This record gives sequence, structure tokens and C-alpha cells, in this order.
Amino acid sequence: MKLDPKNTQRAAVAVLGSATLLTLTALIFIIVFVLEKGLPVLNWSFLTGAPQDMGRAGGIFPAIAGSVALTVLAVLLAAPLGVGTAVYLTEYTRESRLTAIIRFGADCLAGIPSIIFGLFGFILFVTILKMGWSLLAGGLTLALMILPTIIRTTEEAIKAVPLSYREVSYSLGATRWQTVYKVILPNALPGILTGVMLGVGRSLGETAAVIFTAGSSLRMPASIFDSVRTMAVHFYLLAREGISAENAYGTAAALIIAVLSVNLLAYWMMNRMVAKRT
Amino acid sequence: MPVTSEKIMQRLLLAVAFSALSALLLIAVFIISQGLPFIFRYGFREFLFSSQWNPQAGKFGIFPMVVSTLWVTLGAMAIGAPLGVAGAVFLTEFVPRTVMRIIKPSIELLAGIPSVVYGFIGVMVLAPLIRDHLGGPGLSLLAGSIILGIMILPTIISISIDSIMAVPKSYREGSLALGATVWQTVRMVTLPAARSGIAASIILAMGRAVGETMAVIMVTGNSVKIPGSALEPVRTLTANIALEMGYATGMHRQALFATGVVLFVVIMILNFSASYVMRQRKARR
Amino acid sequence: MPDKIALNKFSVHYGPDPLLQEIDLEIQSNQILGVIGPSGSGKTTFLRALNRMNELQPGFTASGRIMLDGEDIYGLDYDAVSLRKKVGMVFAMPVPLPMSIHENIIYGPKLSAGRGWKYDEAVVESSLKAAFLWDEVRDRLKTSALRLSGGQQQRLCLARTLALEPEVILLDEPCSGLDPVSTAKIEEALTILKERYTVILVTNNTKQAARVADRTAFFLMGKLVEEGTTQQMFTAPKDKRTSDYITGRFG
Amino acid sequence: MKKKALYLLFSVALVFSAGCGKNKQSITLAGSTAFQPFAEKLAEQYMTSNPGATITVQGGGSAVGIQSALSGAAQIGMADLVNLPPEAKDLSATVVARDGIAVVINPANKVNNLTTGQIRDIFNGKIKNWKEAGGADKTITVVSREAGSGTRTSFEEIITGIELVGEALIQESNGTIRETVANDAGAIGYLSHGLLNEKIKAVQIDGQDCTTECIMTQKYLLVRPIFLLTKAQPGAEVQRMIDYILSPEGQQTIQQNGLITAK
Repeated sequence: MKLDPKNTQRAAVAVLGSATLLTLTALIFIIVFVLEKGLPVLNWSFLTGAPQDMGRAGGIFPAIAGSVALTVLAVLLAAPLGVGTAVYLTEYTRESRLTAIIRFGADCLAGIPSIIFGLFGFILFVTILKMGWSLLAGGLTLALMILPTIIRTTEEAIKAVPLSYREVSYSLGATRWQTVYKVILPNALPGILTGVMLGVGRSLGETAAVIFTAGSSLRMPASIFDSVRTMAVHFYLLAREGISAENAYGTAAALIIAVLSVNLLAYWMMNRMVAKRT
Repeated sequence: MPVTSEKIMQRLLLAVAFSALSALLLIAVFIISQGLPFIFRYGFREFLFSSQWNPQAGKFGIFPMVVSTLWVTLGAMAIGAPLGVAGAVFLTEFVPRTVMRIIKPSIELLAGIPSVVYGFIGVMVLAPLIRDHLGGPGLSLLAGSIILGIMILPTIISISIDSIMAVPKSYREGSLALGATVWQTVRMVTLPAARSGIAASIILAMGRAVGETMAVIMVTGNSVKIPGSALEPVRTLTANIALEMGYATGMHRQALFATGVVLFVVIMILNFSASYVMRQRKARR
Repeated sequence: MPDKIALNKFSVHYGPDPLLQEIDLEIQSNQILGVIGPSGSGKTTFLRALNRMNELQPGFTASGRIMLDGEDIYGLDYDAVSLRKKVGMVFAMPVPLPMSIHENIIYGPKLSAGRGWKYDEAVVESSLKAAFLWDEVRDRLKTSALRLSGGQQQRLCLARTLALEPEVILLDEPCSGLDPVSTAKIEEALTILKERYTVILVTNNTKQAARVADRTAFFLMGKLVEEGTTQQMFTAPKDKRTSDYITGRFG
Repeated sequence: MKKKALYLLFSVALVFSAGCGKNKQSITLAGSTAFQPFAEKLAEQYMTSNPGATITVQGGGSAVGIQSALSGAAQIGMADLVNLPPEAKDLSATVVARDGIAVVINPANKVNNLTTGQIRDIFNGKIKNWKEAGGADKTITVVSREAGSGTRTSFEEIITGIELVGEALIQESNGTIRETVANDAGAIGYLSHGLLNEKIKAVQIDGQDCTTECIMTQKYLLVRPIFLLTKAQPGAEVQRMIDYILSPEGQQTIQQNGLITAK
């Protein structure tokens, strides 16, 4: 075959296409595997019931509540910080040594292993600040973990907002913050949501850092000072300690369905917003 | 009124902008203060370049873990980065937008699958496959690389797609108008323009690969040994910390924090080289 | 009558490069000043200097003075945000913000309205009427501005600027991408608007300046070559470069 | 803008109120993952008979148990080490149960009996193939626990003379040892005897079965204690909990679920 542009194009499409196919196959396999083993266990009483006999029987409601509470708390703490940092880096300052350092700091933070976050959270939040194993300690730790992802994705999203929008806004007498708030953030929202969803995903799926900071108590949390067990931790303990493979898969299936619904909800909201504007 | 609130907002954002950096410093100071004294006492070379790890006998050499971490991460990147970027390019450039709009969220959803689920599937499906068809105990360097490579795909694909989409349409149209094929346009125009976003996605993914703990513990076998092949079991730095921290006291505990210091330094080196590469490229442009 | 705007030895540099050199110029109210010159002559920099848009990009420095109603707008305590409310701007390319027509118009008034204050809803109708757009969009104010045609979008941008109730309107080649019908509509709007505003129109189209401007200024390589009534500039320019440009020898 | 300020205020308030929000009535047990399932079971029963009490059980490992008992993060630490480390000398330690350690292999493996010497050689890497220990021609996969694990420490102290072979797979819990051995026909490992099931096979050691009877009569070698650690003067609530675990009802629960009673 001659290497003219047309054939190169064909070859590229074939290679890229099969790479994509391979990726999707691997990812779909994981979902199908978990759902196939987990869906039979899923029913209303499994989702809303309290666990019995360490999770060997009964439901997983406290774990669902724990996952939701912990993730919401982490995102509430991290999203304002992450978006604020990205706004500062892109809109409030020029490229300088300072922005380079801040960005570098965020990248490094992204690379810190979750186990180190776990140790850090355990000593600082759980022990020194006397929060105990709690939603709060876990939420703070997770917030630090997902902060860099939110910063990076928000920054990319903000950079993608056309410069002309900013100019128009300023020319109409808007201050910097008004421009950010009314024009830049709404237009960057889809990208910001991507970052937040990645953060939600990471919070829901994290195990190491959560065990060390939020603990693994199987009771319903009554306040942010109570220890919780997330679905991921519950799955881990059930599967690894060989307590109940069935319920472990059921938990994993519930977790995947939960992430799916959160994603769908976010996309639905986002599409509504975009549709309103165009 | 607007002028003062503007000032307040600016101050507030400046303060917020330091959140990530101060978190990093706090963690760094904390880990280093716990681990560095041990490294000095035990001897830097002895700690880093000895292959003897036997806490009960007071031997703390982490060389096998350093080597294993590098291999597992490299393996994961070799699998995840090309697949991820290829997938992102294919989905943005060669597939109708509506299809992409369905696939992208589904891929992002996969970032929400707990790492322990990936690990568990690695143990139940991948390790037996490797054991039966390639040999060795199954729980191995190869299994770790494959599982990590798959785990980082959503991060790479999702962020790369965003940055490729952000390349102005006019660039693409300009190139196509000059008679370039779609692939030439991708290679010469789109990818270079989207480079910083793609690089960011790879750095984030690499961070996740180096730092992943639970899935790695589950699939790599955790032997303290410099791997002779991809089929042998290995132990990464993260696994070393997570495995033994629950039981470690005294010297042993300090040695694990010192492992954390090394891990920290490895990540700093990775980040420095990544940002150096990106700056070099930018300068050349 | 005092000058609305007066420039005194005003220069702009980008880094070390001069973009505008020692401009001296007086601009009267209730007139249209046409600004002509080849591209790169400093027309746009001049225009953006009048509402301090240049400073939004790092690297720009200004020296000299620009007086608006006797106040130096480059003075230390002069607020750029309130300046931009007094000196409105329409850009070369129509840039409707990605929101509804209605939201585009009230964007400016809402910003200055502040907490607890209501902007006047009537401003939507009056400014759209002044930009000759009302009849075309009165039934679909809540639809996205991005669905308008190019000509409609540019008139929307004009209406959006008018809604600020500014004193001066700056237009940066507002018709460069438009069809003759849309262009005529905008020109018609401008001749009516000058009764209430000071209008400064940068244009690449010398004939447009001849049609609508009361006075015309000719810029070349960052310098103001000549300024005078449009009639004098087009019939008896004092500088040879002006006549060469107007007659199409270069540019 | 207001919303963002609220968020920030909220997070600051959370941090500052953290110190004073802890509920004084609750007891937290933390530490040994081996004893964690039993502690959860015991806590469940204790709370049924004492509706006012709140017992929280956390894992983390024996070191976490000692650290958190020392720092007060937990009122009761759980540890399964044969010898407690020096840090624990200020804590009061109570043996609440004992645990036999079973040496396990894949059910497909025909070997039924190993001597202490053979076990030592296998874990040291001197015996690398099952045919040298009376089995089929198959490479041995040694599976052990992480350094410092109570089970491993006890195992190595009782078998004596073990310097673990480098190729050994390391698994972080009893459950994972069981899964690994169940999945690999050449594997050998050891785990808490309460977690034996049909997926794996316990071998006789020097001719002794790993059964409750043999452990009770001290014929079976591999046994380790499980400690509960408290501050020197535990509160009344904490003492009641420990007393409950030592009571006939508590001990019966422990035995029913596979551990050996304290005495």
C-alpha cells in the first residue's frame, strides 16, 4: 500500500478505531461483569435495609447514606476552592512565577497517593484535631484529594471561553468579578461539571483514604461527627474478607448505578442550561 | 459598592488560590517530618539502594519497591496513554458528535467505579488468565500494569476530549481548506493545539497510577523482590505503606513514613520533568 | 461649546513598540467622527484607548492625557468600570453573549443596578427601536441571541450598548461583515443617534465615513495625519498622504 | 457571590466546631482486622441488650489499635500480637480470646500433613516443589501476610527460623489469603482457623488437626492471643463492655463464630 495521505488516513482511522473499541470493550466488560453478578442481589429491601451479621445478610442502606454524605461534603468543600483557584489563575493574574508555582502545587497534589492522604487525614483530622473517624474528617481528606482535578479541568474550561465574550462584558461596564460570574462561569460550566463529576467518581470509589479517616462503622450516621462506611469500603471488606461475595457484587452494582444516575442527572441539567442559551 | 466588593473578591480568590499549594505543603511537611529523620539515622544509601526489607530484623531497604513502582507506572502509561488519547481523537474527529456525546459520559462514569472493584476483577479474571496462559503466579507486574492502564483511561479520555473540542473550529477548517485530510489536520493542527490539555490529562493519570493503592495491592502479589520479568509479583511503594502501616510501630512505622517521603520525591520528579517537557515544547513553538 | 473629549500628547506602547504617538485631538458632542486609515494605522488602538479596553491585555502602556468632560480618564482615581458605562463600544464582529436577546440587552443595566435596584424594563424596547431591530425581534425576546442573523446580531450589539445610556459610542468597523441592507440600517441608526450621543466610527470603508461622518480623522502608522470636516477632508485634504489614501493610491 | 462566601463560612465553621461535637456516650473499638468481625458481632449484641449505648467498631490493624488507645481516638484498642510492643506498656491489656492459625493449601493438592520443619523450609524457599513435600510435581506458591501482622508474627515466632522467601506473595488479610490459596492449585498460606471453609484445606501439623479440640487441649502448636487495650483506668462504660465480652454470653458468641475462648 502506498503511503499517500488517503491511505495514511485509512490506516489512522483503523488504528484509532480499534484502540477506541478495545478501550470500550475493557470498560464495558467491567460494568457488565459487575452488573451481571450484582443485579440479581439488588432489590428494594437490599437498598433500604440495615446490614445484619456484618453484611453477610440484610441491606446496605447505611453504606449508601455514607457514600452520598461523604461525597456531597467533599464536593461542597472542594468545588468552591477549586473553581476559585482556577478563576484566580486564569482571570485575575498574569502568567507569572506565582501562577506557575500554584499550578505546580496542584499537579503535585494530584499525584499524592491516596494512602498518604489517608495517613495525613488520620493524624491531622482524626487525631490532632480530635474529629475522630468521622464524615467530617473523611470529607476534608477527600476534598483535598479531588481539589487538583477540579482546578485543572475548570482552568481548561475557562480558557476555552472566547476572549470576545470577556471584551463585550467589560465594554458594557462589568467589573472583573461580574464578568467571571455572569459570562465566564456559565459558559465554562460543562467543563467544570466534568471536573466535579471526576471528583465525585473519585470520592465514591476511594477506599484507602476513607478507611483511615471516615472509618468503617456500619451504623447510620447521625451527624458529621459520626463514622461512616462507604459503599466502596463495604464492598472491599465484604469481598476481601470473604464475608459475602454475593452482597459484595450487589454493593458494587448499586454503586455503579448510583454513579450512573448522578452522571445522567448532571448531564441533563447541563444540557438544559446549554439549550436555554443557544 | 462594586469597587469594594471587587477588592474583597480579588483578595478572597487569591487566598483560595493558595488552597491546593498549602494543602500540598502541609502534607509534605507532615510526611517529611515523620520520615526524614529515619532516613538520616538509617542511612540514605542503605535505605534506598538495599534490597533487604525485613522489618522484624530491622532491615529497611526499599530498592525493589522503587524499581517496581517505576515499572508498574510505566507499564500502565504504555497501555493507558496511547489508548486514551487515540480514543479521545477518534471520538472527537471521526465519530458523529451525537455518538460522542453519549460515549463520553459513559466513559466518565467509569471513573466512578471504585478502584477496589477494578482490583477485584483483576484478581478474579485477569490473574487466572495470566497464570494459565503466560505462567507465573498470575498476581504480577503485568496484571498491575493492565489494571492501572484501564483505570486511568477515563481520566485521559475525558480531559483530552474536552481540550480537543476547545480547539477553535476555524483552525480545523483552515487546514481542511488547504486540502489536508482529517488525519493530517489532527496530527498537524488539532493535536498540537490541544497539547496542554492532553498533557494535563496524562499527568493527572500518571499521578493516579503512581498513587493507586488498593487495586495494586490486590493484583500485584506484593513480593519484596526486584522483578525479573513482567510475570513476577512485585510490591509498589504505595502497597508497602498500606500493607504494613496497620501493624507498624516504632522504627518500622518511621520506615514506612520514609517510604512516603521517597514516594513524594518520585512524584515531584515526575511532575518537574513533565512541566519541563511542556515548557521546552512551548519554547520551541 | 466645550470639547466632549480632548486628547493631549496621548501615546500607547505595546512593550517597547509605539502603537499611537502623541495624538492631539478634540472631539465635539452630537457629531459623528469618522476614523479612517489602513490596517495597522492605530485606529482600533485609538478607539480602545477611549474606554480603556487596551489595558485588559498585559503589555499595554499609555502616556499623555485623555479628557472626558474635563476629567482625565487615565487619572489615578478614575474608575475604568464607570468610564465604560459612559463610553459604550460595538465591536467589529458581532458578539452576542450566549443568552437570550432580552438578557443581552439588560446585561449592562443590570450590572449597574445593584442590589435592590430595578433597571427600567422599558430600556429593552427603546434601545432595540433605536437600533432598528425591535420590529424583527419583538415576538422572540426570550430566544437565544445566537439564532439571529449576522446583521441582526450587530444591531443587537448596538442596542445593547445603547441600553447603557452612554454619552459616547465607539464603533469598531461595525459593518465589516455585513450585507448592504444591514449596513444601511446601522448607518441610518447612527445619523439619528448623533442627536443624543457623541459617536466615533472607525471604518475601513472610506465611503462610509464620507456618507455618515461630520468630521473625519486620518491615521497612518500610529500618527494622526489630519483631521477636519468630512467635506474638507474628502475635497481638499491638506496632506498629500490623506488624498492618496482617499483616492485609493494605497491602503 | 453570596453562595460562595457561604460555602467558605460553612467550611470554616465545620473545622472550628469539630473539637466540641464528639458524643461522650459512645465507645469506639479500633485495631486488629482479625478481631474486627467478632467485635462488630459483639457490639451488635451489646447494643441490643443496652439500648442507650453506642458502640462503633473500626479496623486499621493492631498498630492503629495501640495508637488510637494511646491517643484516645478509640476507648478500646484491639491487638492480635503475641508480644505487645513497648509503646503499649502504659495500657491495660486483657486477653479476650485466642485464635488458632491454620496452614492451608488448595483442595486440589493431595498433601495432608506437613511437619514443622517442612513448613519452615517451604516458607524459607528451600523446598520449592510439592513433590519434595510428598505431593505432585508442582511449583509451590508461598503466600504470607505483611510484615508486622499479628498472624504472621505469631506464625513465625512459633514455627521459628523463618526468613521468608523473596518470591512469596503477600496478602493483607485472612480473607485474601483464603481467596489466593483457593484460586491457585500450588499455593500454601496460613490464616485464622475461624475462617476455614470448603474452598481451602487445612493440613495437619506434625500429625495434629487444626480443630477447636486440639487447640483447647494445647496439642496444636499455632495459637495466638487477642488483646483488648484500654487506658490504665478505663471508664465505667468501657469496663462494662469488656466485662460483657468476657461474660459467658460474650465468650459463647466468640466461640460460635470460630475463635477460641480466653480461658
